[in-house]
Amino acid sequence: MTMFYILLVFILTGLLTLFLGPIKVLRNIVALLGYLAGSALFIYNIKPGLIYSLNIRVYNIHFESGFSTVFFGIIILAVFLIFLLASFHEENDGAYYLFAFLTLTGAIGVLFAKDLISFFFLFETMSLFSFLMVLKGKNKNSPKSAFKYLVWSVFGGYAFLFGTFLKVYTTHSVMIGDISFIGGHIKLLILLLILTPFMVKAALMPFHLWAPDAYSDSKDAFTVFFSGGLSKIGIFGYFIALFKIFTEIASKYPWFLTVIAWLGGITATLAGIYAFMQDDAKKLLAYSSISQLGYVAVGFGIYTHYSVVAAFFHALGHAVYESLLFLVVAGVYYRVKTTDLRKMGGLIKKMPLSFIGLLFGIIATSGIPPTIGFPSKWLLYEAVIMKGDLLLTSLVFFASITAFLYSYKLVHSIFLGKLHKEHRDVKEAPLGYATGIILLLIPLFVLGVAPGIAVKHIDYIIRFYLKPELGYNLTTMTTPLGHVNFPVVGIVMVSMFVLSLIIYFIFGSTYKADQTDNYTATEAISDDFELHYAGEFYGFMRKAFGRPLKWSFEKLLNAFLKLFAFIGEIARGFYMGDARVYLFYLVLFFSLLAYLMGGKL
Amino acid sequence: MVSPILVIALSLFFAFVIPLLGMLSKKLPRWVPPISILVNLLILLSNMDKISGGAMLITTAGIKPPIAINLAIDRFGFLFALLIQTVGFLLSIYYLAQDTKDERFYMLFLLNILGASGIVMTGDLFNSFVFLEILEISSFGLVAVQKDKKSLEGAFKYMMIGAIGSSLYLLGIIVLYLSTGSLNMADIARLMPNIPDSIKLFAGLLFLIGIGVEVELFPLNAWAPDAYEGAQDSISTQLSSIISKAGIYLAARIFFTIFNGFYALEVVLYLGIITFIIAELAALMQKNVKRMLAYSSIGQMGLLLFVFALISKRADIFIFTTIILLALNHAFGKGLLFLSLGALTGGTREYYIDSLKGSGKSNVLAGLLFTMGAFTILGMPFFFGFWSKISALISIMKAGYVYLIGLVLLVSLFEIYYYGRVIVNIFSGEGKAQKTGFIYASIMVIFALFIIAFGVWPHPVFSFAHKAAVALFERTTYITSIMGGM
Amino acid sequence: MIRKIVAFIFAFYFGFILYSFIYTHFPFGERPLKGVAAHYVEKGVQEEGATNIVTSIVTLYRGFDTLGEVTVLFLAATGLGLLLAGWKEEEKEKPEPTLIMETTTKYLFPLVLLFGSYIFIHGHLTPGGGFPAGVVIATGYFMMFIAQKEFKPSEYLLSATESFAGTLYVITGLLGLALAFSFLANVAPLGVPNTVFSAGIIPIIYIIIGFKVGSEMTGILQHMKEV
Amino acid sequence: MNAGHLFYGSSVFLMVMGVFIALTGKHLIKILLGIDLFDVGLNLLIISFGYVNGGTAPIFSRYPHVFKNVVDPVPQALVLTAIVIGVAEIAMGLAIVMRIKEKFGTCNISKLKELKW
Repeated sequence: MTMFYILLVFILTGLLTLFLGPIKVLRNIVALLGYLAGSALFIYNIKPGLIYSLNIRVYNIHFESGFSTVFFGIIILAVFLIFLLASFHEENDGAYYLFAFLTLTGAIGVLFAKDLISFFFLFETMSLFSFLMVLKGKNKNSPKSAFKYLVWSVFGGYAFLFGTFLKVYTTHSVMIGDISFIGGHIKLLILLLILTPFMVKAALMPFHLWAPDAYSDSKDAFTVFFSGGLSKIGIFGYFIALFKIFTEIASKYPWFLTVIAWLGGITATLAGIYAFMQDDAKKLLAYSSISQLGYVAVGFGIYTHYSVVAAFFHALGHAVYESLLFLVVAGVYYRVKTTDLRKMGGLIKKMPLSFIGLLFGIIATSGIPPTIGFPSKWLLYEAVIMKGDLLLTSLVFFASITAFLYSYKLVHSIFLGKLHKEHRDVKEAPLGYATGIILLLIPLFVLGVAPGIAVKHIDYIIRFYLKPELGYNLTTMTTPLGHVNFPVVGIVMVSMFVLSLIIYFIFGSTYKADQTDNYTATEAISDDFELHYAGEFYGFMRKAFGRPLKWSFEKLLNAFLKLFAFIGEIARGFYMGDARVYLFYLVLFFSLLAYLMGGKL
Repeated sequence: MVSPILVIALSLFFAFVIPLLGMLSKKLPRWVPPISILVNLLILLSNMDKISGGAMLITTAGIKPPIAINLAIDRFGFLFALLIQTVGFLLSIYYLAQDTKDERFYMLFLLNILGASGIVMTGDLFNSFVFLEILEISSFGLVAVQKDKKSLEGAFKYMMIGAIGSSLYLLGIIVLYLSTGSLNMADIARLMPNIPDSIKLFAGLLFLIGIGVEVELFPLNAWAPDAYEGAQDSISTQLSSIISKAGIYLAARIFFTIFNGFYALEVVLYLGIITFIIAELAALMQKNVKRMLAYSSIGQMGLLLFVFALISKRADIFIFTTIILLALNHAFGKGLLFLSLGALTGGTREYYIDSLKGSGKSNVLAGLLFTMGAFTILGMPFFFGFWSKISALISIMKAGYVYLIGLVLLVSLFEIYYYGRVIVNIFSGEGKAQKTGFIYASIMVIFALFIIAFGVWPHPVFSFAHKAAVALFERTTYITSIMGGM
Repeated sequence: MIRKIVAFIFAFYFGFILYSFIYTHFPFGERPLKGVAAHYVEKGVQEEGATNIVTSIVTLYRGFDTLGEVTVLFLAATGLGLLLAGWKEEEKEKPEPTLIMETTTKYLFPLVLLFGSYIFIHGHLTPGGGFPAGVVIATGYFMMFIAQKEFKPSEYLLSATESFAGTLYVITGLLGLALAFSFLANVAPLGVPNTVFSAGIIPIIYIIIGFKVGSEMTGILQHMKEV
Repeated sequence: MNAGHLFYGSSVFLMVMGVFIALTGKHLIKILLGIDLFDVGLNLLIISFGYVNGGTAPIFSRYPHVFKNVVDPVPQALVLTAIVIGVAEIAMGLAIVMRIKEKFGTCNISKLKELKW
């Protein structure tokens, strides 16, 4: 029953904020209180193993909570808190919170669902209201991006529904349960169909087309939740599909897993390349988010105990640092009103906290200890190497390189280099953003040093399905390849950093200049001249990769769309005659049927 | 005891009285439809618990059927009557707020509602033809009432197909009369096993065409986009929410109760899915939003008919529950869409997608309501459409066409595409500021409330629909309750 | 041309199917009276008191249909009025009626009206009834429209007659509901068959219908004429 | 050639002609007349269905002396209704056509091309 109440609390909070109308402060407070009430209910009452069902005449809604529910629920709720903190400073209205809370309802509800129809209901709720959220977005392109997002997510949802019905038809059960025993290859079709919406949500290529636009064109605060929170539903779905629905996938269709792993690898790499070619901070982050989610798919594709642990942990890490990065960019946008990397620079002194947040965010993204990005990457590399697929291994490693590249571009373009004139009076991001940054920095380090806290929980989720191979305690992990102690690695890393800093201070020659100084050698240039290196950042890379990437999946899709449009035109032609033609259809219809009946008359 | 025949008798009385009232005052006639329909609703509701199990028999001329005409209201017909009167009531309130209209318009409107209620209440085949004609002729008038090029052309096309279609319907009735010697639906249904198959086939064909025109079945539906586009918005609402529903009732009554699913349903099965696919494809690239809605309406009706015809593959009450849910969803959803589209255009009758740009921003309420209507047609959660869509898919699965679900969902994806396109368009860019009148807005809000209330808590609707479906499903109960224990 | 040929082929195919069907299944004149028809013929006179069985079917057994039918006509009249309302008058040269026409119609008109009344009053005894009577009356008016230039019946009166007759019809039906618990029940005394004052409410209904149809058809003609 | 061929044949012929005219006519009024012809043919057909060999009209003018052999009265009653309905339909159609003539300036059906897109 609690599960139902939690959802109810969120829905009611949304409705209440809608009716509070024009009073912003009240709205914010109610939203926060409602959120706190709901999350308190969740954290104190939701234990694995709860069951609840509700009968509405023809359908029964079945809820169940498991370890995965708690794991993903806490991630999503935490990210939602960050979103709330940021949205206090956003332009918001009643509908904004209504949509946000209904999205949250859907996202949390999906975790509870035990039967596929409820799952679909809540999944669609989530898609629908996040679509409305994007539609309300911040710029002219938002409606278009929202449209793309809607079509893609409904495509996924319908595939899921088709899969559901195939499953119900073949197994006579609507519950989320095993389909491995079904004869024939229909089970693979069911799996594929059920997996589709999650691949869409987790933006696995080639289902990622909506993601960059939708991420970058939604409101900044919402992007935090969108990328950090909602994509986790995709990961949750991988877990549901590959472990709960098709338990024997590894023995029956190993190649299917390989395909997923490869898709993940390709996603990680290609999205990384796309990322460093972007000139818009949010687009860059969107691609970075997609790229990171690719790693998760790799983890699931390899399908060993520690690879899946890595995938889950990476999802957790993704939630932390991706939210952090988007939050920082949202704060910067709040102050400088742009996300165009070419129009920023040198904000380090104006917004030091944001800088620190972004810095550690990108450090985590690149997987450097002692942050949360390191344990998962480490495990994942080991898993890839153990699998012995050299090509995939090199792909994944290459993807990490792109992560360095775009991370650096981000931090350089926003915070380093020359300060723009119009940004002289910029202040630090306001309280909500700052609180969010600090709140996110805590797990970023804590889980980086002591990943055991989370790994223990992840292990509970999957140990039922996979043979435990990973040894761990609070701060260490043991794999077939070796043993790692995270605090030690972290200390080594930090001391290396300190060492190099000392060397730099002793031996480096520095010249102190104002942030707006035009530091040219001999030529005299006026102060207005922009010398910040941001416009053609990685221009050589663009030259190298740009042309092959021109051919895109999007074009193929457009061709398909044109085909349907053509068929539609033909169908429409039927309705373009005059009255006599319509009468002719009638007579023709009569004659045809009479002819078909033939001798029976 | 208030006899439900008063629903028809009093509506007629009120319609006849309108000219007399019009002589007294120009303001009076517009109050007649709301009052009349409200009275009808009260009469219907007072009979609600009297209708159980089989059909409620109401004789005319004091003589038992099949000798005289009788009304036969079972739960299925009652539900449709209630639906028709409810939508009619809302629309009559809407007309109350409209500016100076010829008083004769109200008569036409009232008679249109009357015709639809007559169809769903009558127990006599020829009587249903008379009511069908009342419905059709008043519809031609209502479609043409705008008196501009588009509406006249739409009305003419509708008239032409409708006239021939209903003539063939009459011929079908006569064929059944000649072979059974009766015009009473229950009596004919009782005598049906005695009729040779070849006559059944031919009569089925004639009925298929006659009803097919009303329910917008594939090759007979070409008039529909034109009539929908030509008519003014409230009349389009009426066409999709009331008139096609009466057609659905008639289809169920004739093809199931009378023909007992013989032959014609199998044709409907194929034609239904073809209608669905072709109409949705045609809507895909449609630039005129109103015409797009018309295609979508046809498509929904096609899906409904397809699901209905599944009964010939598997006898299951659930299938009938589903068609009731689909019909309710279509009635309220499409009604809301047409009305809110009218509000978005601000009465300019400019329906092109480009001219609607930004209208949802200047008229937020109408934009949101349009979105809600689209969502319920698309079957989004928290809207009634979700339940009806899922039920439709379950019905298809129960009948064993599980792979067709994929097809239906694929075609539904087209729906998402074209509705999404419109929604995105009305919320982007800047539009001219327009206002919607209070009454207009509240009518739309009531439509939307129905959709959301049914969507959030579908339990009562399910049980109501289920009972209605049972009433339709048990045709022997229907027959014996009319004809006595024969 | 091709269009015509195709249309010809399909129209004839339609006719062929229809004809072969009815000819095999319902051979002309060989169908015995059965079902309700047999009942009407055998019991009709006792039950309703009208010697014209068709009349008792039209007004009583299937009186509800007739009410609908009257409604359809009413609908057509109002719909026509609605569609043609606000027509821009064009000055057209209308042919001048000759003196013979003018004089004859003046004297013929009352006779036609009388004939019409005769038909609807004797509807339950002889062929005819309210509908033909109404059309006959309308013919009288039509004559006048053509022959008399200045003839113009009051639209007010026409409309009032129409509405009043309609409401009376419904009230007659409701009377049956009130007195015999059935709409349109024959509550008046049946009388002796084959006399004018017999058959209960049938003559009343036919008189109402006569007035109604007459005024409606006249109204339609007048609308058409004014255009 | 018996009476059946004559009655059925002529009424079906009228219906066929009606459909043919409605399918090929260019003028709107012509098309309406085609529809009317169809209706008339149908009504005749229905009347002919009611015929009983050697039957007389179902009017018992010499009551209580009752003829046993009368034609079926029901189709006649139905046709009465159908005729009136046909009239109403045609009247409505004519009104629409008159307005079309006013707005489009033509009665040629192939010029009615407002509703396409």
